[in-house]
Amino acid sequence: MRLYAYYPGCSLESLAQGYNLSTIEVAGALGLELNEIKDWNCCGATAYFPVDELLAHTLVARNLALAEKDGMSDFVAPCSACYKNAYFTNKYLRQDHDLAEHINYALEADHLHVDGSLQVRHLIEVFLQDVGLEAIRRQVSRPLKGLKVAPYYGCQLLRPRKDHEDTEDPRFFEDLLSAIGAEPVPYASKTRCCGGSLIVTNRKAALDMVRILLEDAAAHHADVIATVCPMCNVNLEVYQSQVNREFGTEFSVPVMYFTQLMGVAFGLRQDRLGIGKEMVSGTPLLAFAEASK
Amino acid sequence: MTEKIGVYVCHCGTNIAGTVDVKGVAEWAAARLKHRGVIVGREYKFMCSSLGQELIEKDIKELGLTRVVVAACSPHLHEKTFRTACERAGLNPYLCELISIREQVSWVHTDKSAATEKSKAVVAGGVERVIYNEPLEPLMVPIHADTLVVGGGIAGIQAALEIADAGYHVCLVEREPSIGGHMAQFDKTFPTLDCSACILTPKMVQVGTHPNITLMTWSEVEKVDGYVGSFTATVRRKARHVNTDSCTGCGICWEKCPKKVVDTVFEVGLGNRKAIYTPFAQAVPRYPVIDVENCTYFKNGKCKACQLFCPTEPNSIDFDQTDELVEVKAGNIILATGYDLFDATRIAQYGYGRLSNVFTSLEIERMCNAAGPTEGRVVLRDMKTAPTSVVIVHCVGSRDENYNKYCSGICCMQSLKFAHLIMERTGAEVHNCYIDIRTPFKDYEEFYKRVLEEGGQFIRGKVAEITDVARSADEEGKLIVQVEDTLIGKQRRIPADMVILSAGLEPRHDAKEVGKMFGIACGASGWYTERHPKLDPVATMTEGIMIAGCVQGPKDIPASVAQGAAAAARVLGKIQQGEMALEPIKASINEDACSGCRICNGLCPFNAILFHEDKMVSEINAALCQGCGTCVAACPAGVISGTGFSDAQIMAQIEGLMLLNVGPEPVAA
Amino acid sequence: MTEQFEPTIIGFTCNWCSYRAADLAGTARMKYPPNVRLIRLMCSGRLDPTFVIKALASGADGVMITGCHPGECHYLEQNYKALRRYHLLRRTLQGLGLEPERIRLVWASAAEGARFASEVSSFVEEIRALGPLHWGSSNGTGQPVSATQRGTPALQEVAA
Amino acid sequence: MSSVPTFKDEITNLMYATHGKPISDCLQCGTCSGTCPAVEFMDHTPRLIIGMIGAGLKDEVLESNTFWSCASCYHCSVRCPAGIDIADMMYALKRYSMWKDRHQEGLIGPAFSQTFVKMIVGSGRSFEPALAPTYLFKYGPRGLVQEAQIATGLVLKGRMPLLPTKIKGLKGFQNIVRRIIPIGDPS
Repeated sequence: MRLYAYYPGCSLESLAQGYNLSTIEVAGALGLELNEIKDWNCCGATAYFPVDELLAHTLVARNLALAEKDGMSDFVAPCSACYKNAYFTNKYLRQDHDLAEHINYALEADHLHVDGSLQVRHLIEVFLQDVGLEAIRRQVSRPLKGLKVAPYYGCQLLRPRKDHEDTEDPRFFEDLLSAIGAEPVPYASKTRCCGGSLIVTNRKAALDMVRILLEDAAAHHADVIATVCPMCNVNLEVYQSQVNREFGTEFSVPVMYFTQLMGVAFGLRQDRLGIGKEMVSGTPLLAFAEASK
Repeated sequence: MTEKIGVYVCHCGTNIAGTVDVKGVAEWAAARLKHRGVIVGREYKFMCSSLGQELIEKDIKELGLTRVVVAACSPHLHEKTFRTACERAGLNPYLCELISIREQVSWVHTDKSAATEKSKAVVAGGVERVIYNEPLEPLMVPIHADTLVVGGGIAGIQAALEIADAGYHVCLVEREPSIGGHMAQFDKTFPTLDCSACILTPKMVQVGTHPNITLMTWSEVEKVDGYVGSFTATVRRKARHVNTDSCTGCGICWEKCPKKVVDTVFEVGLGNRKAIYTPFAQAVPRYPVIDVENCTYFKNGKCKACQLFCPTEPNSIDFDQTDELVEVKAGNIILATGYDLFDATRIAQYGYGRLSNVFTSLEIERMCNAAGPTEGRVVLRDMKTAPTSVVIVHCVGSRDENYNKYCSGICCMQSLKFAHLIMERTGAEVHNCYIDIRTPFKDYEEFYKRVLEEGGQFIRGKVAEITDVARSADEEGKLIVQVEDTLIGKQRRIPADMVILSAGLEPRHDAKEVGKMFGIACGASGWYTERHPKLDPVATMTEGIMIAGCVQGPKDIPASVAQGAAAAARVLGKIQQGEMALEPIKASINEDACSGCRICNGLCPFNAILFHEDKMVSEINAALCQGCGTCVAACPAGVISGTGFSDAQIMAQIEGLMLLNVGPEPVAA
Repeated sequence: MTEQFEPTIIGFTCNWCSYRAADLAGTARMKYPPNVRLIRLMCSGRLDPTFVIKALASGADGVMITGCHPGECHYLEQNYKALRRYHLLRRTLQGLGLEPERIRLVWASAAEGARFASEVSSFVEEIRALGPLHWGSSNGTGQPVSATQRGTPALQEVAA
Repeated sequence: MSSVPTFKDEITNLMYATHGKPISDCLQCGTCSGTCPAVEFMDHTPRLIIGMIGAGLKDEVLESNTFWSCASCYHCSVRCPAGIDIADMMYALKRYSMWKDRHQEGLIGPAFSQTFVKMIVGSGRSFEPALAPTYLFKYGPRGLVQEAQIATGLVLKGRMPLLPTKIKGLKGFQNIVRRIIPIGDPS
């Protein structure tokens, strides 16, 4: 049983509880032990960097340090923004001794130290790399036959480029969806930005960006959009009604976390996957999934 | 100290004297290095002038100098000058050292005294070193009169013809079934728009019929041994399954062959050929080849239609033919293996392979070609609808850190050519999206003007992405090209029926391995490295290996032809000499002391070190040795010596530079 | 405060790239400190590690090894051998109680006169900071002087 | 050689952590602008901003909303043919304008970021409601209503906590922060 330092991040405690619940359930079903980093702090998403780069890296580093202290070697985050922050702070800690020195000087104030020894990954990477499609397939008891799912990668999971991954037309999300019996719909906007934090700071822009995504997904007859990030989920789901108001559209596309879909396919209880908390109800399509099994 | 050393310090006008106390250095050398054998120290305004040289010659004759040190400019400038001067005076040229106190002292330092002190150290270094110089004789090697040309594109064809016409024998090796290269695929050639085939075919025919040219198509060089003057190449002649002695190239076999195959090479997937085929009508040679992967007979033992219908006597189809290896002897080799087209699928956001009406430049060339799959009609992927709006994307895979940093050079003109042809043939509206339009050569800019006048539209901006996701009615069912019009600073979404990716040129996928085989290196971008980027673009660092055409870097047709001819001229010069002198800067092994550990064997990139199993010692082939000295440095027994750069010389130079053997201050009279 | 320490540095150059880079720096009249004295080899691959030891033992305070960029070696790949020997040398120096920073490997193509000049300047400063290396000749014994004896700031810290 | 750093130098220096290419490598090709999903909402396209930085048009740049409209999706960064991390440059500009306290009137970004960081420093965790004041009132009455509706919706679904959470080791946490930015002594 492999151990992971689990960093849920703030939104999974509030806006994205569904993501948190389903993550824990599904990880459990796949035999991954996630132990939550004790007393972790907010990683700052995209809001620190405008203020102070060093502070941003340091606050991320605190979480890494806590994980390292617990003797962990793997760090996993379900939120793409948290993942991106953790990944790069961790990387720079190794690359840039100067930065590492500054950060550790600050961490000393709380008797912490960080070397950047962790392997930082996003939840979906862990599922694909450590569990693998085969093992995932074996867990599926209720394949989501005929369910048209639009895989939405978003930005931070892919960009900035971490290693050599395809930042334009990746396929791993599709593979995962096929593995649980769903039918991934091909649509060009899958890596296009949803507006992220602009939803607060530049509402008009963000809503327009969300609109374009919803349009593209709808145009390809997606029954549901699957996300890998709470930010994307909130923008696409919570603000769908506002998009409709703003542009006179009539979108009603359910948006779910990929872990929720996996959970359903694994035959786990929907309430334990946090399903039912959506603003755009996902129940009908799940009923459909039920029926079609 | 038996040596009699003369030290000559040059003023180079004020170039050196301006910063260095030249007189002081000369006197210092004469006085303080006397005990090292310096018997004369002179300074002169311009040592390289005839008077300066005579000064040295005179001293050699009258004072019987046995070593000469000249402190002046860089050896890359005047080493030869002074060495020849010594030679004229009867002193072996390699007993003269030119050391630089201009490029490396007076020009880079400002503090006069510091510069003077450094000059003294440099002179001392030269003196200590020259003591250990040995008289060397250049190595003469005979030049075999035959030439091997690898690659049958326009550059290789030109090179082969030049040499053959001059009366020397050439062996031309081509990987494909026919010569012609990329040029054979093109329709019109910029800027004159004359038909590619019309100007290329006659040259191809000449090659095919030339008495001095042995043509080996469907063949690849597998191994190269030897060195300048006497190379031996092993060529694999892949089985054609057609007997070229009896085959007349009548074409009945490929007419009758029932098996249609999508031609992914010559027709870049737009057209078909048969399982037995010649890539195109004007192919040279005319003999077809059987594509074993697709031939029905080779797959399930039945058919043999080609053999059945072959009219020749004896029958020319030979299913049992096998590859054969032939050895080719040559004095010189010209590499003209060309380029690969950038693989546009690598740029996912441009949608090539995903969006059906996105085409590559080569596909358009074939479409425009009257002999091509559409008889010259420019149409969409459905092979019938003509486009009404076309966008040409420049710099695809070029000038981009993510792909190739360099500019492919030809894409601008190629794109302008397409713009012209498409407007002419379809009347479609054509947009060019470019970063910079580069039309530097004869009549190129004029052609650009012409396309502008014909109504070609130009948007300065690199295309960000191509999508089929419409945002408005007029975008429905079209490809949308998203680009910033940087000149007006506005976003543009241009709806188009067809998008053409002007893909750049890349080094051949196997350039590195091939380079290794011929003993030449690739630069950072993968093109073969020429001996000098400006003054010697056809020779390589390996004597006897020339490069021509795109192997050296992206080029258009005129440039490739010119370089092909230049390489040929260089080779002819060598052949004419009959033999050539090699720099005697070589490594050699003292066989008596060699322990046969073979450490050096693996180090030599030129395979110049061979091991004698019988004597259990290694030996260096002087003609193959390029004199890098790596083996010298590596030999644990220290029995490999490098002439011109021996351990003794360098150790001595270090001591000199550190002023360890400077004599005492002479007591003033 | 007495006058600042002027280190002596021996530079090994490749005939095809870095030596030409040095020439180029000259023709372009770029300026760099006169502390470095160059030796021309045919290739950085010719660099016998004993040359470096010899230079340091003869009183040089630092050694600069220069060659063609990886992949651009005139002799195909010999500069990689130089690279390996460089790493080896650094370890050897450490073993001898010398700062490995006293040798520096620099890739400079024939076109990089500016790079050559700036590398020399920065190296001279680095060696100046390390202080003199009284090894071999100057203390007569030909033996390495112990770190504390040499008393470069860095090493004093270690000693303290 | 102590010359005053140009605006370009200042920004370049602020791009400290990205070990990327300097903005001086920019070809002005516009790939960034063509790629940017928010470009329609920017006063100047990203490419133009880079040009303006090069030209030293500090005031115009700081006055523009371009970098505050960047969603940091890094699409430009991965596509830039010159290898420049443009998104990071936008962050650098944000930092610069915060530092100089100069930005276009009526922007939410600056205040939002400030409050966000204050909030984190104060509790160690983010808490959406606490952020509301920084932007709510800029939305105007109509926006307010919509926002309220959404918020209630979330609360009803139990997705919006009513009380902020704090981390346990807050003191130590703040000691860490204190070593980087002045936030007053522990009270």
